[in-house]
Amino acid sequence: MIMEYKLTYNQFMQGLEQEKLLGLVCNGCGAATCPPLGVCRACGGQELRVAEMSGVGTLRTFTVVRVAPEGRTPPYVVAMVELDEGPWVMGNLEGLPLDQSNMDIIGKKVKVGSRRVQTKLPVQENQRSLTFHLI
Amino acid sequence: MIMEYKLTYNQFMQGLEQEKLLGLVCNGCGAATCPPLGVCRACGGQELRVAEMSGVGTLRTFTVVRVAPEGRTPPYVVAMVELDEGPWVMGNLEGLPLDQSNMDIIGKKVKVGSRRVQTKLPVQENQRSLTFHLI
Amino acid sequence: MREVAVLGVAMTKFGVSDKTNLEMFAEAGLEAISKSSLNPKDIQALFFGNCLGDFEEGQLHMAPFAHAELGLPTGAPATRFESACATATVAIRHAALLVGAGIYDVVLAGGTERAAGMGTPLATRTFAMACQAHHESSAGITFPGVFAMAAHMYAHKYGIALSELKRHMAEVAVKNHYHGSLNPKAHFRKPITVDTVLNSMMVADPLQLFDCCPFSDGAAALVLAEANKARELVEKPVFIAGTGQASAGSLYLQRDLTRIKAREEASRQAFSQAGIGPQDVQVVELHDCFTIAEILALEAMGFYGFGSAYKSASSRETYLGGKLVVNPSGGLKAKGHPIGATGAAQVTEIVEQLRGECGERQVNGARVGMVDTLGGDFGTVCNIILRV
Amino acid sequence: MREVAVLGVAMTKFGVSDKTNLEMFAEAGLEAISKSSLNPKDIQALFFGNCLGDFEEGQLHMAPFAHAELGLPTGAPATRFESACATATVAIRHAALLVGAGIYDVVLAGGTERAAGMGTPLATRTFAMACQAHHESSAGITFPGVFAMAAHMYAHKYGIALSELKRHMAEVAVKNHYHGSLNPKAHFRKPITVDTVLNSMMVADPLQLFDCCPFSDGAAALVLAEANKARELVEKPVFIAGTGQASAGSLYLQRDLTRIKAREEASRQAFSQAGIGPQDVQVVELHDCFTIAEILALEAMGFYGFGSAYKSASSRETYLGGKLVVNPSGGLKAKGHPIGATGAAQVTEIVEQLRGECGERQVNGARVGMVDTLGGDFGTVCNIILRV
Ligand SMILES: [Zn+2]
Ligand SMILES: [Zn+2]
Repeated sequence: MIMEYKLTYNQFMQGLEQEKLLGLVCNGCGAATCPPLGVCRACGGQELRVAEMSGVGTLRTFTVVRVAPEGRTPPYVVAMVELDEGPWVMGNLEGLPLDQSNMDIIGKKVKVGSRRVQTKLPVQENQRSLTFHLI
Repeated sequence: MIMEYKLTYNQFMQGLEQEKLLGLVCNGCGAATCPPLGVCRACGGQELRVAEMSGVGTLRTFTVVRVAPEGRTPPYVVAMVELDEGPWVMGNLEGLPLDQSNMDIIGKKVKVGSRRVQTKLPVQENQRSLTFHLI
Repeated sequence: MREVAVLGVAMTKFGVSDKTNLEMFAEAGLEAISKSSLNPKDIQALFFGNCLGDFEEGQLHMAPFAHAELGLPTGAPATRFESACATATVAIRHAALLVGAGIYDVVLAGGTERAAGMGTPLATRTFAMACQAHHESSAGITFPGVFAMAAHMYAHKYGIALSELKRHMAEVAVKNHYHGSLNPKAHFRKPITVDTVLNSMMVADPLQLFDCCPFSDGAAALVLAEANKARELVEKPVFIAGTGQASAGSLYLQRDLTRIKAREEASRQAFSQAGIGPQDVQVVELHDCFTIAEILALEAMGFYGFGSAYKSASSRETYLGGKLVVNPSGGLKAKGHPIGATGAAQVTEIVEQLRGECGERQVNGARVGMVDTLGGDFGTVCNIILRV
Repeated sequence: MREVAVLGVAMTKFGVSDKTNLEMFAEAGLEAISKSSLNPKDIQALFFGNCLGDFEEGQLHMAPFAHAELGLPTGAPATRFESACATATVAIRHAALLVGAGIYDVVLAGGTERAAGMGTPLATRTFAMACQAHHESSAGITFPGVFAMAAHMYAHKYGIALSELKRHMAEVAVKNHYHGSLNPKAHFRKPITVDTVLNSMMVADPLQLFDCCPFSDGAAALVLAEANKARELVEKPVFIAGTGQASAGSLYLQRDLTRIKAREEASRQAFSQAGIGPQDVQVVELHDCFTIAEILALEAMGFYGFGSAYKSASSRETYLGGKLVVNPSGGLKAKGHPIGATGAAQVTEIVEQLRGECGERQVNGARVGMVDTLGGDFGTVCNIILRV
């Protein structure tokens, strides 16, 4: 009866350090959940197994943050990507000049990676955030 | 119908800078409220006038803080004093060796003053806290 | 359930204040109680909203201190609610539910926030804490950034040139600043033009400074009571016809940011409870934290079809005198956005509109009004429908 | 009002965890739902407690994210409550009121906190934010300091030598550590002696380290439902017989720190609603954040006369097997105190006691149990009386 969280944040971070984008696949409906949750994002099922995502997806939207939170240095691009397995993830688009970070990038394929969180504020040990590079 | 706060925190702080302990006196029941509130602490009345407290009172309880919040340097004494006008106030007992800061000080008369808040953390401009000295 | 009415309503001037959260709330709360022909001793519970008192002033657990500022009875519990920008609306909804249920007869609800006092870098950081911390705030997303991503998605999804969408978005700001110019309590009282918006600094592409609401200080509060008691106490009670509240997870789960599912559900609940539809509403105070946000709200609540509300301000349909007046107070955009107080100020505006007390910005013939408040990155939406 | 029952209850192990607030809450919440023979889709609202997520993890507005972790429906609103250490109890009380009122039939309530993760200096600072910021936290008061001042006042008021009071206070710690040694979920499971307490480091005179509860990580959750529905779903529903909640201002207004007025009022409400008195209660989980706190609570709730409860543990009256068993879980002192989860863990213990599921620490013949949680420096007290 005791529930055990299947893929914790710390395990997800360890995956990123090893260049693996981990998620959960539902034994019930087959949907992938990434980043992880307590249940399947699609059907709410609790029979989940850890699986590595392909790390490839499609850029769905973005912004260029020019006024940043305390502890961050703007400008930088935040984007949302739909992974080929279905889940959406948020991260930073890198490697593209800002003046090319415009509506044209919506729909482009990207490769997902990660980097240490870019902040001067204290954060959790091992905290990483996702990065996207146009393929 | 518009309510205006009678003695704001900033005005209370300005009073302390000028070595005045300001409070409110109720036109209804005569009770003094210090530090200030929106209403009389005794009867809830809203007809209040600003008045200077005598700054003399009786020590009612205390502690020696030896594990301090981030940004503060222990040990120091925190005490509660009943002003001669009736209100209780919290502040720091100063000028007494720690080994004499024991049960014997309960019931002793004190003079109330103030000092800049003792912290390394960012605080509001002009923030002061009360001090007590045994008379 | 018993019928519930709003009695006295009050708000401080929104803007930059040198008063504390408690002082601002005391002013609004005492005024609301006094306008209800009541004394603080008559209040049976306090439903209190505040988001970031711990960062603003080092104050957690603010509700009991607010309770003491007003001299409320010990037996009248003070409870803090926090639902990001929807905080006060959620507090008011819970107040209305418990008065309706007969747990309390007369209560005070509202909120306070000192957002301007934090300054832009800290305020930007702490507001972004309402995004999912581990997987989204970690990428440096900001609140303007969330709505900026929604705007890009809107332009892409509906095939609207970004420059055209931005012009229509700017018209939303122009409208709300015009409305705000008629509101003595508004943070900004200066009318602006489309050029003001399009020439302002870029905050998060495509949102410019004048697409964004300000960080404001302020408080607002109102008294709720069982309807019969309300009729005894005040001349024009305003009745709560329906409420709704719904929730959604982080953006990575919401996916289509042009469709705010929690709002579609919350407004459906509120309309269903009120037994009316969007066509029956004459005035709405909705969550225009950014210009695109007003457009998304109008669609999710059913006032416009999806992909069509972007012209609502340019067509002047949502102006004072239009067929549905949107944000006659100036909205978050011009009236200001002290996040923990915002919902209570929205209810204050609708109540005063339904009572015909709004002077220059009065919506003629308003009989049904609606409040819409969104918390965080679309995680909470709370709606309240009011009627005379 | 309809009768309300508790169905499944669950808590994580309390202590030091490497899981996030959301992960801990997901574990407790899913277990509570599963033990109720329900699915997350059946839950109609989430009453969620958390105090300091913004400092712990940079997470404000945590309720909707908790909602998403569990896969709750969009139409089931998630609302965050914050009443300092009484947070979860206040959330549960509001859940019970709204189920009783017929607004919802089945809801989830609980809380989570990651207090240990902050480390002592930050945790000490952020906990002290629950004191009045402008006039009291500014003097550097801490939570141990608040209760230390109460202990000094107690000794002075009742003419008890401080050394004698301290020995009796230490007996409270010894009892609760003994109880905790029987609880597999407790933060501390080692019995201690009076000497352990009296030889530990001084935290705030006269409170030593073992007079103080720890900073803990943990979560707890429970399902509440209308009583008939509960009877269909679980074998042994436990019923809510009464609740109470009351508020007080800062210490400068409370003055006599040996008399916790908000508790006297809240427990009076709860007893009155339940139609019983202190003599009818066999087991209580009360707010022993410090040893003196258990003594003050026993007096304010009417279990002991004022000035007489300090001998309650030394006399063994409050031990397992005593006439009123106090904190059989180990209390905040030994079970641990993840502040936003504490009240839900207290209810969890009472429910399991009333069901006879507590094994070695079972209170024989328990039919009525009581929960008592204090928030901040006596600003909020919330009581819940449960019965089989
Ligand atoms: Zn599934
Ligand atoms: Zn008076």
